[in-house]
Amino acid sequence: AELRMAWWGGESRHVATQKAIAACGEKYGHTVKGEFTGFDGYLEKLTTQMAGKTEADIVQVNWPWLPLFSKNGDGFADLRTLQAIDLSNWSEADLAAGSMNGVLQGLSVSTTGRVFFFNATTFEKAGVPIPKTWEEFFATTATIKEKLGKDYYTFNAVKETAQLLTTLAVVQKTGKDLVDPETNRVAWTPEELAEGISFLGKLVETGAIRSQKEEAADGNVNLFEKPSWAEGKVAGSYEWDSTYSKYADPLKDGQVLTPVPMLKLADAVTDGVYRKPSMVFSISKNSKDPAAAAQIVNCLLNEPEGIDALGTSRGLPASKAAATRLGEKGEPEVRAANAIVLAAGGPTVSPFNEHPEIRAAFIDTLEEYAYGQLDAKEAAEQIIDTVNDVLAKFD
Amino acid sequence: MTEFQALNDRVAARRARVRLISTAVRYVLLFSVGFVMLYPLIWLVGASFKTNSEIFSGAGFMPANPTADGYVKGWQTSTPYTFGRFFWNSFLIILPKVIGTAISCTMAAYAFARFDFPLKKILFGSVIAILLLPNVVTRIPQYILFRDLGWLDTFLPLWVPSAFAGDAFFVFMLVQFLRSLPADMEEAARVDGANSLQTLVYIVVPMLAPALISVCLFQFMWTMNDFLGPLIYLSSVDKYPVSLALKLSIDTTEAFEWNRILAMSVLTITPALVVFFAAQRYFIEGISSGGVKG
Amino acid sequence: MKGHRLLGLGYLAPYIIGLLIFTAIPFIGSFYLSFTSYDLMSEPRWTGVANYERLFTRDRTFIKSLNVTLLYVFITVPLKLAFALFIAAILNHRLKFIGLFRTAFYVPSILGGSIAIAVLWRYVFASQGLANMALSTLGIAPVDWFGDPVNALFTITLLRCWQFGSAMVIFLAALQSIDKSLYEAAAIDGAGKVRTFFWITLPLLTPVIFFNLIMQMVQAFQEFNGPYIITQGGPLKATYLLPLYIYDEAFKKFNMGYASSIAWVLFAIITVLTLVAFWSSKKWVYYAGDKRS
Amino acid sequence: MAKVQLKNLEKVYGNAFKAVHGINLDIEDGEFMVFVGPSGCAKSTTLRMVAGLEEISGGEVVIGDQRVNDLPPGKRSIAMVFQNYALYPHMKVRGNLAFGLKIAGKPKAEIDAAIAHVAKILEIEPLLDRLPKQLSGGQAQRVALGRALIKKPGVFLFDEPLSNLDAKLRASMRVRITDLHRQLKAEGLSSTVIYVTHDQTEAMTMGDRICVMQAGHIMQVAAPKELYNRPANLFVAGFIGSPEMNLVDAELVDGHLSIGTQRLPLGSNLQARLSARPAEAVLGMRPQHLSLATDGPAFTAKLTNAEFMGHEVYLHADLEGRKLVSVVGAAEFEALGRSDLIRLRPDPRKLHVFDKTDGRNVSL
Amino acid sequence: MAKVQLKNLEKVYGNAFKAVHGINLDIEDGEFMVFVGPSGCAKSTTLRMVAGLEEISGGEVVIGDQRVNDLPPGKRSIAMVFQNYALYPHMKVRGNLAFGLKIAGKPKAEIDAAIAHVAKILEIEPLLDRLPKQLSGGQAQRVALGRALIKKPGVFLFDEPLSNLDAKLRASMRVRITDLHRQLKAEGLSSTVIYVTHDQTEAMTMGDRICVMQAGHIMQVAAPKELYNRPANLFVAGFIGSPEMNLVDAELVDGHLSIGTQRLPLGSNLQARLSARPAEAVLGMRPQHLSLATDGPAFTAKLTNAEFMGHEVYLHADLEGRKLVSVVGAAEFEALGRSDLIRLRPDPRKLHVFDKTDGRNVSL
Ligand SMILES: Nc1ncnc2c1ncn2[C@@H]1O[C@H](COP(=O)(O)OP(=O)(O)OP(=O)(O)O)[C@@H](O)[C@H]1O
Ligand SMILES: Nc1ncnc2c1ncn2[C@@H]1O[C@H](COP(=O)(O)OP(=O)(O)OP(=O)(O)O)[C@@H](O)[C@H]1O
Ligand SMILES: [Mg+2]
Ligand SMILES: [Mg+2]
Repeated sequence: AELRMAWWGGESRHVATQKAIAACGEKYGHTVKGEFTGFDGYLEKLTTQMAGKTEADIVQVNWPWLPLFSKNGDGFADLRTLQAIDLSNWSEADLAAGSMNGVLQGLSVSTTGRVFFFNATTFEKAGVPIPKTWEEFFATTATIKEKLGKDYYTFNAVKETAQLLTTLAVVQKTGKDLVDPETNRVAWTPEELAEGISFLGKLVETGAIRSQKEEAADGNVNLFEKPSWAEGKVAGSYEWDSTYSKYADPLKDGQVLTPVPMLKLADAVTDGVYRKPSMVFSISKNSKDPAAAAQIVNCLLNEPEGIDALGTSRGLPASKAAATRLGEKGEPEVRAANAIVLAAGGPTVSPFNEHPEIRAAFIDTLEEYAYGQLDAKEAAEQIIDTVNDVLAKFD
Repeated sequence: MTEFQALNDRVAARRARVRLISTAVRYVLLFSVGFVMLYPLIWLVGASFKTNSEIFSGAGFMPANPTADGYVKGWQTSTPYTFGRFFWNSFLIILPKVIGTAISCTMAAYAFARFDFPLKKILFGSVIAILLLPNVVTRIPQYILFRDLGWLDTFLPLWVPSAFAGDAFFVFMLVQFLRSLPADMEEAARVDGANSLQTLVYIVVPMLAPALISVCLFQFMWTMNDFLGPLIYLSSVDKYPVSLALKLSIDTTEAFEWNRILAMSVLTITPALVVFFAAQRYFIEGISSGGVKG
Repeated sequence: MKGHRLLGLGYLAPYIIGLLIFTAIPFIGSFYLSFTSYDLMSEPRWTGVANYERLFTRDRTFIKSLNVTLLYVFITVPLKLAFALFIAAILNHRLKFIGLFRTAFYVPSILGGSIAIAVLWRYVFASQGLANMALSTLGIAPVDWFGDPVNALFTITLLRCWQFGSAMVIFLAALQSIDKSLYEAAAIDGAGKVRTFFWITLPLLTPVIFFNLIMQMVQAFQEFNGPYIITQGGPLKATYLLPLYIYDEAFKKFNMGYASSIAWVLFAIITVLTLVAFWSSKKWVYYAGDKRS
Repeated sequence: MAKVQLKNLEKVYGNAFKAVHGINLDIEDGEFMVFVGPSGCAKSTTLRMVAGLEEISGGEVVIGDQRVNDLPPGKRSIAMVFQNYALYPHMKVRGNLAFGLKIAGKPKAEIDAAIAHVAKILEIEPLLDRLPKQLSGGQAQRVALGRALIKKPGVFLFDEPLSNLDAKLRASMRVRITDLHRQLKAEGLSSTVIYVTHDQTEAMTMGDRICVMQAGHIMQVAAPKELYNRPANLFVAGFIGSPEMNLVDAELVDGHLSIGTQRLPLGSNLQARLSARPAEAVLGMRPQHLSLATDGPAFTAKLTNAEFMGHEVYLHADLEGRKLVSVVGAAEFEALGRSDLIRLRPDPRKLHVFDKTDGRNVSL
Repeated sequence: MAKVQLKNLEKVYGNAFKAVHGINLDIEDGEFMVFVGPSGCAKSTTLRMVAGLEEISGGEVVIGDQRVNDLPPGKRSIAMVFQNYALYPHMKVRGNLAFGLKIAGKPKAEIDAAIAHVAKILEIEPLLDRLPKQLSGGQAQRVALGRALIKKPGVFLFDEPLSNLDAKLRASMRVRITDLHRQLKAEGLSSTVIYVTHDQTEAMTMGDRICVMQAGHIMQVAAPKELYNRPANLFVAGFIGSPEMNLVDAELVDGHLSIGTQRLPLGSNLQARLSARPAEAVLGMRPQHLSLATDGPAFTAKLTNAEFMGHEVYLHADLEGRKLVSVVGAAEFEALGRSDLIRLRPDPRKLHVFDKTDGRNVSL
């Protein structure tokens, strides 16, 4: 059959994926045409295509978009009905994460999560060890600022990183994800959230991170583009495990970036890891030949031809078959970071954490908090109200 | 007499000095504004020869270790095609679009400026209305329209509307320009036996040339830069124009190589700049006279 | 001469066909959508004026965004026009390299959309960027260009003013077409440079000022790229212009119906302001008036 | 045969303004007809209806034997020369000349021959490869003339072709055009001309006949001499002749002429010549017919201004509030000496009397 | 006192083009001085140096007793009327008149009074609330005049103020301006006028004195009559007078005048009048002094064209390839009957002889 597959990505992913679809296409006698672009505009294009029912047969979907495209589990083909896919390669958790309303809508390609990266060189220079708990962290921060200078920061948190840090703090305290799957409402009390927000505030007060305003003043430049990061003056961040190289590469003069397990609060009940499928493959419900598409998807994720060609271009694969086959391939630090993510504990993360409106509610409110327009309590209430409103639409 | 001469000389000298100062002030101002205007372009070209880490080390434009890496790698692209292919696609989109725009907008402008017909006011009103409407919202209905026409993944949606004088701005501009031209030559042509079409082709179009050139230039540059249109309507990579190809390697969640992007940006704007510099005289004449007659 | 009327329609045929098919249908379509709830995935659901009601009664973001937009337009347009006029006035002297300058000043308008420009722009206005470096050499304290909500909008405005080329070119052409003898008459009447500018030049430029005003206003109301690329609407939504809001609603939040209603409100505002401008122009625009043969 | 006939020709503009009020005029083949009249009297409108550039609202235009109301301009066998030349700015002179023939699909050789011929007649050979903007006014005018000539039309239409030229050039182009017309006629070519101008000198010197128009009406059609000597009405009398005819309220009683309080016996019996006896009369005297009287009866007037014209002097005088102009020889004026008062005597044989109510000349 | 003196006045344009070559001219207080000359002869440049609109490259301009080289135009006590009126198009007539006074900071009452006064003189009261575009040419010209008058300047400068008007209006404005000048003078106001025109009729009729210029040099400065009757050189002779003086190569031998192969005895001894004996002579005969001869000796020429001017006829004739123009009375021409050949006799007392090499009039 003639199939189309759409994805976003960078250079290496494009090359790998084209190879993979060629190989899998040949294997099953299908021709698969790749439609790919950068991340910018991909959502808009997919949205338009979904509205026009003209999306590709196989679509790479960002996991948080699932509720947008398939609120009731009917946006894409039901993958469980497609024989060709060997679902045994995924854990129940992965399958659950790819389901909407109980219908399997997307197959997790890889699992990703946030980990802490610290610039070991900077810590060494200040003669302090890399912290393991938040308490140590604050102490270390004080030492570094004292020894190396006020313009040294130990951490970085802007935009969604700020949201996820707040989330981390709350989850560690409460052991609950933002959304209660039972009620489909915010699981946290305003007080709990307020405490998380205050934690963020404390990071600023102690000089661990730069204030939101200072970040904005620099034009909200990406961390890896900042000269201060490259020079080690920002010594740590909380990032996706798969992005290790992006942050490690710009570092100058042989500085070393190390992935570190979750820092924990003294009274933490869990690691609070934010772990999720990084992206999923879905099959269009408008596909003329879903069976053929399923064959290709299975080939890409579970069969040697696909696995070999794709390699780690989408992170370390979630499929067991692929994980086994790839073995120790891939950068060791990325593997280490991924291992940390997989090992850490925490509640199941709901895709609503990254729902655009919910994310906007967090970022906007945290910004107001950072600019001193709200106190932590008010901010917490505002976030919870807004989030609940959004969630209500999905009842 | 000599006293005379001396006086004259003194006065002339003072006047020359004042003039010199005033001129100097003007030039300093103009040069500094000009520098600010052009700096981005200079920076862009300079940065495209920098290494990735150097790009972010400051706003200077001189590369410390010049490298053409960005160009070499960028040209290869991550696809089976080189950048040349994408230029060719851009060309395939731009050529019919520019030609279609020029022809259809000229016809529309000719009708509005030189003929009387029923509903003229309303139709001209529609030109203005299109000008005012934010285009974000018509995108989805338009997409569905083209889907129903079966034009997705072809170049048609990109240039057919333009070929039907869909770019209200150009129609408006040409109408303004044409209104400022006397109709005598056209009457002379009619007396010479030319019908209205011949008059349009042989007389009006040549006189409209400056405005038409700027229309073509604008259309050229806008189309070259247009990203959303091709993104939405084209799915096959082998049909991508350069604007889209430029974004191929930009995945904001993964690392990306800036110098390659900047290098390709330079290549992307080069045609527009070349065309602009080549035709700037007509271009400026065109837009200015199109605008003067409010 | 009869049939002339139909001939005109004949030449307009492509436009009319295009208008009916490619413009009118989506136009009406979006108007319809503005009365529906439409998430793109399921069929639009008719909700009457609910969208509009929500806009004007409950949507704080809309009000904020509307305010920002109006502020932006009312700052950008005069500033850009004034700057364009200022440069045009300087160029309007027998100087060498006029063509060169004119061309150089136009270049930003061409570069416009390039992402590289956005990147550079961030560097220029970063807290330790070029702009602040330049200010500090002049002994002026550094400015928080992006971090401060008020400044951020202004910085976006600067970006737009930087693209003053086409307005300037139009001004320049108009300036050059002013009859020199009017200046001479004023000189003989004893008017100095300043008074000549304000009493003679400026009134004579009102038609192009008006033209530029309308054009720039329409453009400013539809500004998207600047805030989208550089500030993403922040900080504190200080640069969250309506088109950005519409875009977010439509393609990030999938509220196409709601987005349509905002767009139509924006359309209405632009139209009303344009009409007001036209109406008021009778009072302040001096029309040369065609000397009919 | 290129007679032109206007029959009850009317023009109503879109704004319901009636510019031409049913004109009737026959122009003979080969005739040089001049339309003259003040600005806005619809000369151009009429001409443009003949050309086919303006829709005809009523009546008809006949060229040769054909009713042309519905023919496009290109089919009417006419050529037109415009006031501002209307040369195609993007074509060389050669291209301008060739355009009409090219449109008509003439072979290249024929076109070239025609261009060579016309260029020779008009002495524009050296200009053939220039663009219009590289031409002086007079040259451009000749090229415009060439563009008309080359088509060998039945009728030439001119709309104030000389009014953009300066006085000297105008005088020489005037002669050139009439010469050309004579030459065409001599060659037996169709050469009817309709020539629009607001300059009475051009009208007088160029036209075989002159059609004087006012506000969309024809006031008089006649040969120049006739117009000058026997103007049919006040309007024509005032319009034709330079300086303008003196027109004053006057009384004619018992062989005497009274202006204001002054009374003058007329040698001839002017009254006898009158075809009617108007309740109020306006007296017309051409400045040339109002001479300085050294002796005998005369009007006494105050000299207000004397314009020295070389051979002649224009005397501006004030006769009890009425302004009069008299043209006298320079020598004669010289002889007068410095004086504030002058004595003026009209030539009774050259006086015109008009009925003030309808303007009709009752002394023809 | 508003004498104007130009002393060694020079103008070199930026492109090193020398437009004015050291002019010396004294203009008396109250004098009406006309600058006349062909296009490009630097009339405007000179005037504009007086006005202060053009930088003075050398020499000086004195107005009254003050050297004004370095004064801005507004301070020179001058007013100027421009060819295209240069009315401020965005101001009503009233505003146009008031502008200069407002700039000078005059109180409103005074300005209003001045406007009323000037408007009355120029009969523009009903126009005060119109915009310039609502004015006809003549009205606009009067407003421009008013704008100059209202300032009560020492010197009025006019740069071809009438050349945009049609013939009739020009004639009447001509008179109006000279009347106005006389009136100002009578009121004892400063009223020196420098008036630039390229129209010799205007120059002749308006000027107290005329300064004929060519290519940045003064050719002759004299009263109109002097200029007409005794042109100092070929240039002035050809420029002044309408129609132009006939200038032909001729030989004067033994009291006989030869043109081409024809030879004519002169009654008077023209030769005796000559101040020099040029190697090559150019003969000048005004058309008015070349009359139709019914009998006696005369030149025979071919009549090529006759322009009927009402009272007179301009005869264009060809004398062995030389074009001659003669002005004759209409009646005289009538009497001639249809004929191709005419006999022309110059008036020997009015003949001018020029030295072809330097153009000097040797017959003065
Ligand atoms: N397109 C038009 N619409 C309405 N009225 C018009 C139009 N064209 C001309 N007129 C009017 O018709 C009348 C005659 O105009 P026309 O141009 O024929 O005059 P004209 O005799 O040629 O004058 P001029 O000597 O100024 O050229 C004028 O009153 C004019 O205002
Ligand atoms: N700004 C200038 N730069 C260079 N040359 C000039 C300039 N202005 C005028 N000239 C030249 O100086 C000479 C005199 O010009 P000017 O305008 O004084 O002539 P004019 O006698 O007024 O002619 P016209 O009758 O056409 O108005 C001309 O040869 C003209 O080309
Ligand atoms: Mg006309
Ligand atoms: Mg001049």
